[in-house]
Amino acid sequence: MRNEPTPQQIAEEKIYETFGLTEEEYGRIVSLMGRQPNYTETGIYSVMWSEHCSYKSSRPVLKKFPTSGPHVLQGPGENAGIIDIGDNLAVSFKIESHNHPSAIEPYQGAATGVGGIIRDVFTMGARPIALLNSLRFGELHGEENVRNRYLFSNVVAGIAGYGNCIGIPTVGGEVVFDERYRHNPLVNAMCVGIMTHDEIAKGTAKGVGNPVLAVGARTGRDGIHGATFASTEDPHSKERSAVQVGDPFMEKLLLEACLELIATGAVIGIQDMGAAGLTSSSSEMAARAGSGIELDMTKVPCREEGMTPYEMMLSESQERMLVVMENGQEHIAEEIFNKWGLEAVVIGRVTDDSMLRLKWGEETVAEIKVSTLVDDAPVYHRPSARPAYLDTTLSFDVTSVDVPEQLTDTLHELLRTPTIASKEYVYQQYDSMVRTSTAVRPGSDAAVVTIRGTKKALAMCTDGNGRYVYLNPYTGGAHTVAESARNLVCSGAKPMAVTDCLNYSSPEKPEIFYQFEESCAGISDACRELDTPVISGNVSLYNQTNDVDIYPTPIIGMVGLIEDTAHITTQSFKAAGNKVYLVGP
Amino acid sequence: MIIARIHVTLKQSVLDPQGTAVTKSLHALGYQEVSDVRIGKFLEVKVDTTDKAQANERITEMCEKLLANTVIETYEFELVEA
Amino acid sequence: MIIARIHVTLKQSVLDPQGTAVTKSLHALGYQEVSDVRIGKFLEVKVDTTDKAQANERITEMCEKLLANTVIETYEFELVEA
Amino acid sequence: MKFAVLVFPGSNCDIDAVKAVEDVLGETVEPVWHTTTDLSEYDAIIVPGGFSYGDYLRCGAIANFSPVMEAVKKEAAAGKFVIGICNGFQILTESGLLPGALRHNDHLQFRCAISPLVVENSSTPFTSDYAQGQVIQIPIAHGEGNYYVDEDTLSKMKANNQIVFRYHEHNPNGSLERIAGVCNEAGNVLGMMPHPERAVHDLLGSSDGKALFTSILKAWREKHGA
Ligand SMILES: Nc1ncnc2c1ncn2[C@@H]1O[C@H](COP(=O)(O)OP(=O)(O)O)[C@@H](O)[C@H]1O
Repeated sequence: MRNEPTPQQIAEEKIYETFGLTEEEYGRIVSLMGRQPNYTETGIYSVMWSEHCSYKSSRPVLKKFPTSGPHVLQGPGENAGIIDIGDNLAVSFKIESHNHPSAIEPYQGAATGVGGIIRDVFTMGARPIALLNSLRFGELHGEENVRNRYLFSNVVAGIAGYGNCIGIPTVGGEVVFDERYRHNPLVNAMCVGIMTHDEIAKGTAKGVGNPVLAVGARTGRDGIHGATFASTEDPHSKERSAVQVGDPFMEKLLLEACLELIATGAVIGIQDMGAAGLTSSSSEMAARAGSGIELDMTKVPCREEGMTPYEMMLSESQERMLVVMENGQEHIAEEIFNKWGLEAVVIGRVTDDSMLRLKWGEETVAEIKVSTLVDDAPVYHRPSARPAYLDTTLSFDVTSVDVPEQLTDTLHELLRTPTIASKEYVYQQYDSMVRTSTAVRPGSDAAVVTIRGTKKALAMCTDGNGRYVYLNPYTGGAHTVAESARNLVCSGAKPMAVTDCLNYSSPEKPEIFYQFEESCAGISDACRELDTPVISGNVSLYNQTNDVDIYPTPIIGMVGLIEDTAHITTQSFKAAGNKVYLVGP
Repeated sequence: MIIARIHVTLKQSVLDPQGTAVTKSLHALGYQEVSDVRIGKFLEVKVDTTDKAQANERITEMCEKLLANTVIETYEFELVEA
Repeated sequence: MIIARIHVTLKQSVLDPQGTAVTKSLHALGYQEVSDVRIGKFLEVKVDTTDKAQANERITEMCEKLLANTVIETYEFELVEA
Repeated sequence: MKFAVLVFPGSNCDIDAVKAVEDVLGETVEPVWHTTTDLSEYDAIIVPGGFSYGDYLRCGAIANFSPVMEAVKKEAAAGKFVIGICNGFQILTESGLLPGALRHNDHLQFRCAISPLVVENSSTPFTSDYAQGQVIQIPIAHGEGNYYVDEDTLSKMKANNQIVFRYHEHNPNGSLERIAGVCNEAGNVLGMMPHPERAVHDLLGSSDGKALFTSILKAWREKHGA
């Protein structure tokens, strides 16, 4: 029935290479399985072992981040991290990249990036209360930069389109323009949510016999191989089924339905079907619980006809979630989802044999030990080499630069550059006020969002300085954290915790890996020093085209607590005659 | 004067959230016979020329560059003399 | 199965902000010959019937009620057998 | 006094409207799901902002066919106060309760900002706590707020004093004659693109929206001798 290559063909014709698996990785799969994987299984391994899902190059470096603290309720490893802010309240947040999809289809790429990060936060049981972003594009002015302008305006429109429609205020972010990002724009989106301690949900599949439900949108052939595609060099050269289109209206319904469902207490586990969709959600949920999952693929609600198990497992259709309910409580999900006009369909059960098993009616179409997908994914200790250019940049004497004669002109020139100029063009397109809790809107150092029923408020910001990190990876990394912390402090907040999005070129180049390692060391040390543990994050590698590497661009998203709204401070001068101080070392 | 009547529609495999919402709404209104709705754009571009071949070429260019997003949309047009 | 191909456009008397913006962009791109752009919607509605007369009536209703806002828009459609 | 705030799939300023009524007036306010068919127990109905049905097809078009809208029409005819804010305004024009239509902003972008408005008619139940001609600061947040109405209707509306708010000096969306809010002939149904419920606390940047809510309560009390 399915016109797919046989296991032998996959081995002999090295079809696995088109999935992004190396010969060595394929060999490892065969030995873990004790047989040759079939087409569906090869697809599943390829996405789970992709850089995007497995963090195979970055894991050893990420391990060094400080991730715990008395106020950390959930560190890295879940859909999003969680911190305690007192009064039985908890805050969940995470940042994520959508760089490659945005390079191809800027509006939808950015929109679905926002949609994905919102799901990561509400699957934790949190109500999303704010969005932020961090963007990088090539230069704006001039004939040769038409495409940069197109990318810029459409990314901004896409972020606005999704966030405004779903009704979560976009309260902050940053934009930098530099030639280095011409072919590889960066689109990182962050979401912050709030909940009470008892509302915290997790992505686990526990309890033999418990039903597994697919909820939300139907599965189509969108973005098949998106996860592996996100990790390969040239996004344009890869074959792809279709660009994913975001449906913020669907997500609004999904958000309300999921929060209502979680509040019933009948949910065992819940996870977003993000990159690598059903594959990563089912295997990660099973892995966290040490259980197995059996799915009947004929039950998966599909948008298109004739979809194969392979396509269903790899589809990246948006606005879907996987939910494990207590046995016998399925009807609760069905009722709530029906009320919101959505589907909740039982597609499988939790098992105790640690296998991810896919059935097509009676036929078993894939059978993989869950731990081999998650724990046995390869880890690469990439070679690292100090780039030669650092000799020049680090010994550069700043005082050797002549002071311009017409400082006023220089100042005007600086103020005119798009990176420094006002970003009102961007943020006036974002609804920054919906939910009527935004006390400090975009345009100040950090945004401030009040918490109804308390005197508390949260301050939040995103920061990155790729050029600085390029010039001095360690100090640049540390500086990024310090900048975020300063922004929060200036708004009246105590910095609490960090989420990071690590955007770099190919980790297979030793000089790039050096930048990666060193800047992460700088981030780690600064986070330790400032007592702001890393509670979540995301890595985006291979941001290069031909010989142009982006600047190493770690983005820090930081959240701080303001105990009393009376302490909120803003950037602007308040009145004539007020004294101005310069403070610092 | 030539008028180009241009239809821009989403590629078949691309999700059409608008079409889905309208289908549901038509069902709710009692139009059960509606099985699918796809929503696209219709553009009428007035061009100051009488040279059809040239208009054809220029309109194709405009579609490729601006009027359609060929990553997710397809377009077709006809030229009508006005 | 019948497919209704529906065009919904702004009335002539109503200024079309999208069309105006696209005209400007086309001029900026060097298409000086473009004198006017009007942008409307193109809907393809699949109807499960073979009765053309009935389809005609039902589609008209759908347009009047939902698919067009007759305060500012007009519509026209053709039925195609599929 | 009892307020209803309608909730359509995709509404997202419903909570904000509820909070505004609670905080400014302390009167009873309930969110009402779009499938409700009887609104007779409420004295005022707020059709809130947001993106009902994703604003797909046209803003407010699909919501207009929700069951609750029949009840809104009935209560409006009975003289109850109905106010549509942003998406709510779009829904009320789609339903025919208010004249005109809202097109894409002339610059085609979504626009969010605090926008100065002029109170053009302070004798409605929604504006009596403002001074005639007062300039107030109220947030806008919309992509399709460009008001249109044909000439004949416009002159009738003017004769009947139905233009309630105009944007002050700067026109943020291309709206005909800078119109930001209009009411029906009877004066008990108001639609406006700006969001008064977002301007009820100094922390939010303005509290000029409060008077709109207090006006409604005052009008209701006068009507009921309370
Ligand atoms: N740069 C990072 N710093 C800390 N934790 C990270 C980082 N990148 C990823 N993680 C953690 O690794 C886990 C897997 O992340 P990811 O694959 O991005 O999740 P998702 O399934 O939502 O795509 C997450 O819990 C995330 O918090």
